[in-house]
Amino acid sequence: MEDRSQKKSASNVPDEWFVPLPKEEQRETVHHKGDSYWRDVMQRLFANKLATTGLILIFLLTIMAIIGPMLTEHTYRSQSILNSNTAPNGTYWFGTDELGRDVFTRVWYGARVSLFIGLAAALIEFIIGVAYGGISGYRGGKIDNVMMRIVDVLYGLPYLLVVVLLMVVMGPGLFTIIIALSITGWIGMARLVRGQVLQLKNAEYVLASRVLGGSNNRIIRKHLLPNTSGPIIVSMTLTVPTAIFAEAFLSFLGLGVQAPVASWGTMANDALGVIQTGYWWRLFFPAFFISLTMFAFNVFGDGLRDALDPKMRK
Amino acid sequence: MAQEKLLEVSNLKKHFTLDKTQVVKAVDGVSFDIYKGETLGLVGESGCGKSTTGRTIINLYKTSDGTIRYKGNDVELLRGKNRRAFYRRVQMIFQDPYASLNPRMNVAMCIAEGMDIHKVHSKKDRLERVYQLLETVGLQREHATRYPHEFSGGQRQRIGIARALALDPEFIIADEPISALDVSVQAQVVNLMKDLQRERNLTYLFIAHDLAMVKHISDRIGVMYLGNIVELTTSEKLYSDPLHPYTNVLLSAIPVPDPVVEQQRERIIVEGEVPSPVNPPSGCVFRTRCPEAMDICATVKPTWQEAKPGHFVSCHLYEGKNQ
Amino acid sequence: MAEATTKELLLEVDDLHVSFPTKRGEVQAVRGVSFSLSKGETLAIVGESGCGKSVTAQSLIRLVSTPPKSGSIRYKGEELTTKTEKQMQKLRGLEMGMIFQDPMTSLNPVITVGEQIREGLLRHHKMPKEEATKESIEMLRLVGIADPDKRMKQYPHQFSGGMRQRLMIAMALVCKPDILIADEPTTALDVTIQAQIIELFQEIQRKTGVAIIIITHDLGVVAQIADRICVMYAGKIAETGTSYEVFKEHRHPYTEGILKSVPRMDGNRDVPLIPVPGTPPNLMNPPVGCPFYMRCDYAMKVCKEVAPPRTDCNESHYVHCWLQDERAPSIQQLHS
Amino acid sequence: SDEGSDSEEADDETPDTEDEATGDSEASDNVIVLNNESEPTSLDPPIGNDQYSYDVLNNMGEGLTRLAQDEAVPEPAMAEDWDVSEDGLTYTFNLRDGITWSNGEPVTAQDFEFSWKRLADPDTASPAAQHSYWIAGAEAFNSGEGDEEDVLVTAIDDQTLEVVMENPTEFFPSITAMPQLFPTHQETVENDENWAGSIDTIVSNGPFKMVEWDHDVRIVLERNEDYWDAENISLDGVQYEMVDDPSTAYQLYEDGTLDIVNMPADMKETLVESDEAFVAPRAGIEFQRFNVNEEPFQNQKIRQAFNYAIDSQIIVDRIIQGNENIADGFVAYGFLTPGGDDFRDVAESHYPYDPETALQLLEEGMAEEGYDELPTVTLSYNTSDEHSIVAQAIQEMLVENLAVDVALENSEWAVFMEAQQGLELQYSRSSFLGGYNDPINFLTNFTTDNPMNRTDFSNEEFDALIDASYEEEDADTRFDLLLEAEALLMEEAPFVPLYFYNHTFLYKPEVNNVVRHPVGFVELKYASLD
Amino acid sequence: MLKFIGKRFLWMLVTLWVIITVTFVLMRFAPGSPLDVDDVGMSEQARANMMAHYNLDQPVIMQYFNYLKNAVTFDFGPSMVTRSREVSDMLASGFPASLQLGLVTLVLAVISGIILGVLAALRHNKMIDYVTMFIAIIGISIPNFIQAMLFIQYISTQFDFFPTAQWGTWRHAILPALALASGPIAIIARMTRSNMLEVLTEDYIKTAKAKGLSNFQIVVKHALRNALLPVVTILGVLVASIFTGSFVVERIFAIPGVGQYFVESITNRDYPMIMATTIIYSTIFIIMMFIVDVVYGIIDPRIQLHKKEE
Ligand SMILES: Nc1ncnc2c1ncn2[C@@H]1O[C@H](COP(=O)(O)OP(=O)(O)OP(=O)(O)O)[C@@H](O)[C@H]1O
Ligand SMILES: Nc1ncnc2c1ncn2[C@@H]1O[C@H](COP(=O)(O)OP(=O)(O)OP(=O)(O)O)[C@@H](O)[C@H]1O
Ligand SMILES: [Mg+2]
Ligand SMILES: [Mg+2]
Repeated sequence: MEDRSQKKSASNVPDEWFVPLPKEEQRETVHHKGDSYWRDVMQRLFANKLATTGLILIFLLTIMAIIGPMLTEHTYRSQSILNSNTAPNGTYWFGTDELGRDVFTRVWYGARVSLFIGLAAALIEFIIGVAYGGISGYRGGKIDNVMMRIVDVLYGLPYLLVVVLLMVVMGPGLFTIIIALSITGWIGMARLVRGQVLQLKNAEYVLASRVLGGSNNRIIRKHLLPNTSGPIIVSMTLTVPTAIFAEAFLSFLGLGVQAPVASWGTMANDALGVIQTGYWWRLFFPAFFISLTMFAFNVFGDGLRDALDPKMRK
Repeated sequence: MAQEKLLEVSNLKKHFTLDKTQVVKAVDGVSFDIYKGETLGLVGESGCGKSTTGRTIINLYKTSDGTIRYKGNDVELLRGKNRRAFYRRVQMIFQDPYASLNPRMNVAMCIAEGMDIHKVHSKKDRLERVYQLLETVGLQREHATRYPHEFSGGQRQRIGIARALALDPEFIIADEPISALDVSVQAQVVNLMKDLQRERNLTYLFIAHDLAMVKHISDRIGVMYLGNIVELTTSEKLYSDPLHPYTNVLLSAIPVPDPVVEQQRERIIVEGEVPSPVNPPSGCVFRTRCPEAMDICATVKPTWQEAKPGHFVSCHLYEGKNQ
Repeated sequence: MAEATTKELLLEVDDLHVSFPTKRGEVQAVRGVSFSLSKGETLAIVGESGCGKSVTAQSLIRLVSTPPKSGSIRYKGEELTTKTEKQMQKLRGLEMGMIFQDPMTSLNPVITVGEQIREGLLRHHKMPKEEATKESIEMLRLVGIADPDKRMKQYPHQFSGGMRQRLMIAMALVCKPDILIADEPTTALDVTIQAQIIELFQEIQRKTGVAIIIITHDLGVVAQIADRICVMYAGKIAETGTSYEVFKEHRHPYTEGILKSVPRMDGNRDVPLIPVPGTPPNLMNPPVGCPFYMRCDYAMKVCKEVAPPRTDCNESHYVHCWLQDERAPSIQQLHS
Repeated sequence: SDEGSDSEEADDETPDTEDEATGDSEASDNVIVLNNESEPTSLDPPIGNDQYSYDVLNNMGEGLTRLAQDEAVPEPAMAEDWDVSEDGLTYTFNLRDGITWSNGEPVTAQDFEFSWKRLADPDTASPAAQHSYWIAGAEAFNSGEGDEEDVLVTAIDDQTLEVVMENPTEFFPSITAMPQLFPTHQETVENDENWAGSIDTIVSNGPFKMVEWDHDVRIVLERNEDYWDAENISLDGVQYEMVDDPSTAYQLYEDGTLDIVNMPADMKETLVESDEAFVAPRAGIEFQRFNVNEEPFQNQKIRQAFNYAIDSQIIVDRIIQGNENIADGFVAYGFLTPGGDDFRDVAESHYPYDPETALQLLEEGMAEEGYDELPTVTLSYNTSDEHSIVAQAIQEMLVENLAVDVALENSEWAVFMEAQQGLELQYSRSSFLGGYNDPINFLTNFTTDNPMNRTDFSNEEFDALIDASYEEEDADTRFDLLLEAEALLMEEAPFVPLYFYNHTFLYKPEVNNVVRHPVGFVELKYASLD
Repeated sequence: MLKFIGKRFLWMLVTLWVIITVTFVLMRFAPGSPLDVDDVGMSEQARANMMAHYNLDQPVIMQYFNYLKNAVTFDFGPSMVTRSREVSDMLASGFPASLQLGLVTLVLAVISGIILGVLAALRHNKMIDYVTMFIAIIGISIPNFIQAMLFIQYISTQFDFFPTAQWGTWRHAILPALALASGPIAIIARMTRSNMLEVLTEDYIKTAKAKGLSNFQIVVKHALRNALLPVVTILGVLVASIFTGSFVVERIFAIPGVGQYFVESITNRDYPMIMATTIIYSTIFIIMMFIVDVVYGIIDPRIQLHKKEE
């Protein structure tokens, strides 16, 4: 098509155009500001609707955790035992629990604990796990062996016992929970990263960086980890809900936040009986918000994964 | 050429173990020196160990035997600051351009990596320098924000070249730096390399297959075969007066960019299978395919000798002839 | 060579356009490429690096991530652009073999090379495993890999660059395709092995009548093997003709440019090579006129404004260049 | 060691028979299926010492006496009758004729002598050893100070057992109904220390004998035809399932697998009223301990204030929901005075819910101690849903009624226990389950050195009353002493009693006469199925 | 390779020794004692007798050597809680159930996890991708014990096919395995998806396509293997926990597995049992880690842990 139209136009071109072109007109210069890699990633991330939704959800959940408990006249601990187990209604938007406390207020109060724990756990997993696994995998050989055996020991120890002792030494509280989660929480990530690094460390681009004089640290940070971001992100997004439940489990050992302070995990655990009694709202709301959080982190994580992968077209 | 020796490679061996019984003798005892400011070309059959030699020199592989000295220092013993300095001064262009680019870094990051590592340019200059390098190798500024997978083979190779040039090294190991480039760009790059050499007294180890190009760029050329250097001399002598039978084979196989000539062309066709580096032939490694093989070739490994002044060869045909 | 054109047409590519959408705009990698290929013929595509050769080649078997924007590809009279993925799978490998440019990343790092070579046979020819293995070993031997039976069990990272390239060749040849698309199949090979491979191509061509599309920068190789040559520049075809015509009677300044940049064996080392000056245009935003005008010694105003039409020199040779217009100032013949 | 290998083989076989067993149990209609919740700790009488063991053992074995079907009074069992000496110190039991072990050998007085001495033997390391201390010389033997020969239980002949008491222990016949004091077959025990761990070695003498033991799954007993009273047993057998989770057990009850099940806590609200509910007092109490030497609970008025401020009724009604009696004293319901009245009904009622009195007492107490503000109070409990909710409810009551905001602190059982035993807890939840059929069982808990005290409470007057009660031969006087002791204890208030336990079960309508007394363990001898 | 295995074996022993030593220390420092299983009024004397019976009155160092000796001979004596049964018997009789349940769970988790993950990656950002994510979210954000209870309440009561609880036929295994597997399925699916997405953009996938391979072949042979490494890593950890049983799910379904011992031994401070379960768990775990390392080399020949770096 084009060819033919050009053929036609060939006869239409003015004759005076058949003169040599002055040299300087030949160069056309385009200037382009090189943008940074991260701006790139951000652009790709925000172009992804679902990921943005995730981010907004995380934001909203955080906001609600802050202001949610103030939206009702109930406090997280005020009881009205005669109104126990009432279904959601005008005064109790999410119903009440067995002590007649307002589930709505407690859910948002619990969000503070649970979101904090979830995020903190993911962060710890990221910081310790990634660094440990990265070093172990990249250094390889003896260092890897020793580092991995240390991990084996940590994993082999009876966790419950460790936690009980921790509880005795430190006493209950958020900080203790974080420590308890940190003892083994990062190990999965460390192993994951190590595996990936073992696979990638002999890639040509890693060698290329070595030839440029790149330190081990740099190679791990700039070459190996970005190419492991997929598993890292997935693992972190899965950590958030896991940590939320781990907190509930630790509360069982007396480590967690103390009643009557709620967390999503403990609320869900306390409400197990409702499967039989039918007071569904007591289980449903905490479970729903855990799922929602998980959803938000997952779609956000997926979007981030895609954004970090330049080969992902869209 | 009584110049400062920049690199001394002596009796370098690099063996890869496959399993208990099999060892690939990728490089099996090569020795050569590279002088400051010269270009040493390395040619040879595919798989004969050229890349391995280059990679071992730059310490990507541990040597199995032998030593490599750069400015008199054993490369393998470099640590800390010296090591960093070494990698600032010595660069490598990788044979596989795509695999050697991190898929998650854009071109600007790839090229600027060396500068970041050695902190040689400020943030602002850095980008300017990247643009400059891109244009030097015939790419465009706009390419700076693209990712490796968005380029053609030749473009990737040029990114690799730009990366190696970024640090103003004094010695570059170029492993087939121009094979994927079109002839015009090849010419540009080779001219650039030569200009740089002239201006900054750069030294190259130039591994390539395009013998015309190798000849054009190299001062001296080494011919490798199955882990050994079989001949080493200046490029003129190699082409005008090749000694080793393998060199002859090689030269006769060069295709000519002229269909008419190619129609009537005669080549020395080497017979026989390519031997494997796992169990190389006894004696002279080339003897299984050598048109002039003698009995002695099967039993005795030829020595590395200066058959004519400045012309080294390892072949029984010239054994003892230089006296 | 002339009879090649009269032979049965295998492949017709007409006005192929391929672009890649990127953040900053569309990279128009292929912008209207047309050519045809007959049985038993060898077509060489040469051109500036980045001009769209690989994209064109990969589009033929629909392996580019973005489908062609327009144009048609007809194989044995059937339109390929509208075929389903299933139908294409039957074609790929069996009828159209492809050798990719980058051998390291194109080989699966975790599968033995033997398996990678023989799986095409297993898929298309449904032969027993031992037989496929035997044939693969034979193929490896043909491409000059020593110890092929042992090498079969090794992994790509244990091969040298050139050997990997030969693995790719073996992989493409083993199913005996009707069309072989070879994207720079010999760049990493030394001249002896290269000669051997070209010999192999020609022999297979003699035996099976395979049509070959070879993309290469080595004009020596082109001279050796090509029946016809396409010179591409910036996503378009600059000149097409028989091997003789392109080498000896080329009409396009770019063709002349690349021929001039080749170093000569007998050349003086101190005389610099003569590359085509300047850089190719930005394909994101290609010039409306002739893409080469910026670097052309003979550029005219018209070159900048209007894309040059196709000029047929004879039935096998055509050029896209305004110099062919009778209004153009007659310049010295390009080739001596 | 031969026997050891036998038992291993038997273990290997169990999985094969599993399916058949399931089929069998469903086929036979005259077998009652109940939930034992968990694998018995041990079916060796002196070792087991918990409900999981003794609920089974009680029906497999038999002591000299057995609690009667209607009331928790001892009836002759292995013993046909017994005599008590004038001073109430010497008991002579006459064994029945023809009583046998499940291995066919006769049950003899020597077996009892052996078993009881074994209970007291420090090498046995029985956690229940104190139940032998009634016997003269047993405590000394148990503590390593005395000898076995000095334990005054003697088999006069095969059928006559003479026991000399440390004190006149008028309720000793009902003690002998306890599984801890069941006889064991001497030879079997001596042969294999772990004889009670496997069906191959276990030997019993009760109404039912074991036919299947699939560890952690079920125990199946069948009627022991050789039992002296076999003709009065209506069931063909008993099957104990081990389903730990209460709601799963409930589902199994619903689908007909189980005939008897504990009411799941969450569902008591509705189930308690159902036709299938079995609700009866159980000798146990839920209460809270103060550490009486830790501020602010060194002050009696403050302790009393807490007692008044807590509304146990609402806890029972809204949380526990098993129709429990609120605790207005420490001794639970179910203990009869010599007059046949319930001890609880005779005793004073203490601390009705009275926020005003509570507040007043608190202020007085604080004034006494010179507090402007009450030192922080932490209520500790071992983790469980129920404890947590009760604690939270009480927390709010204290805020509301006393304006005291106690902190809550939960911990895992073992940690909690050690802290409580170590008197580290200021204010903690607690419970007590009666073991034998006398109020003294409850009241001794607060004598000065009793390990169950755990409040640091020590009151000479109280200790003296308890001691006097031990030595008192006259039943009526003894009960007066006990009543007085309880009143004193309650006045001192080292704890807050909350409520007395109930048995809360569901029985399928066809289940009859499954007996559960306030003390003791489930009794199936009289049970039948329609 | 043999040398590698030998060396790893020695390391395993060292690791085990460290684990049991630290466990011993932890055990002795943790408050509470095995003798307080229940709040029965035990006399001081009875308590002292029990301490003596279990040698708990000996010097700690003696106890430690005793303990090491038991560990080496795998003879732990009777449990301190279930006092008439040997620890080894208890574990041996519980293991088959846990093993069976574990196997079913594992197979279920691996197969469905990988399939879901692959499908999601192939249909990136399409319906099935979202469905997979939904399944994963449910699997992870509803803990397995809640799932187990829901299954009992709403599935086994509705369908006679599924027994309410307890153990025996293969039908007994389905619901508990499902409850146990849903978490791992989620993890595996998400991990597989993420890696598949990456691998599918690689050049060698293009090569495979150029050979005319079917989508199935491409996915299974070329893509999956490259994507599987992280999944294998995770599996290593999962297997150990799956085979040693899940306490809660076993409890809810009244399955006579070993899961209870792993948890209750600790809450009961049942020292011999803690030791035995720790040894079993860490042995399985260590072996799994070893297997994972070996599998790395099989999946990706470039990873050669048994060879010196080159
Ligand atoms: N995925 C992509 N995204 C954006 N641009 C691309 C992509 N792939 C290729 N290109 C661009 O398309 C153009 C043509 O690429 P192609 O690979 O066909 O070049 P080529 O002719 O094969 O060059 P060479 O000889 O260097 O291999 C190049 O300019 C390249 O930058
Ligand atoms: N990691 C490795 N493991 C085992 N063998 C290897 C490895 N790397 C290279 N080899 C073998 O070593 C020999 C030399 O390889 P090398 O890459 O040095 O060849 P080359 O001269 O660069 O060839 P080309 O020109 O084809 O790139 C080849 O036989 C190759 O198979
Ligand atoms: Mg090479
Ligand atoms: Mg290309």
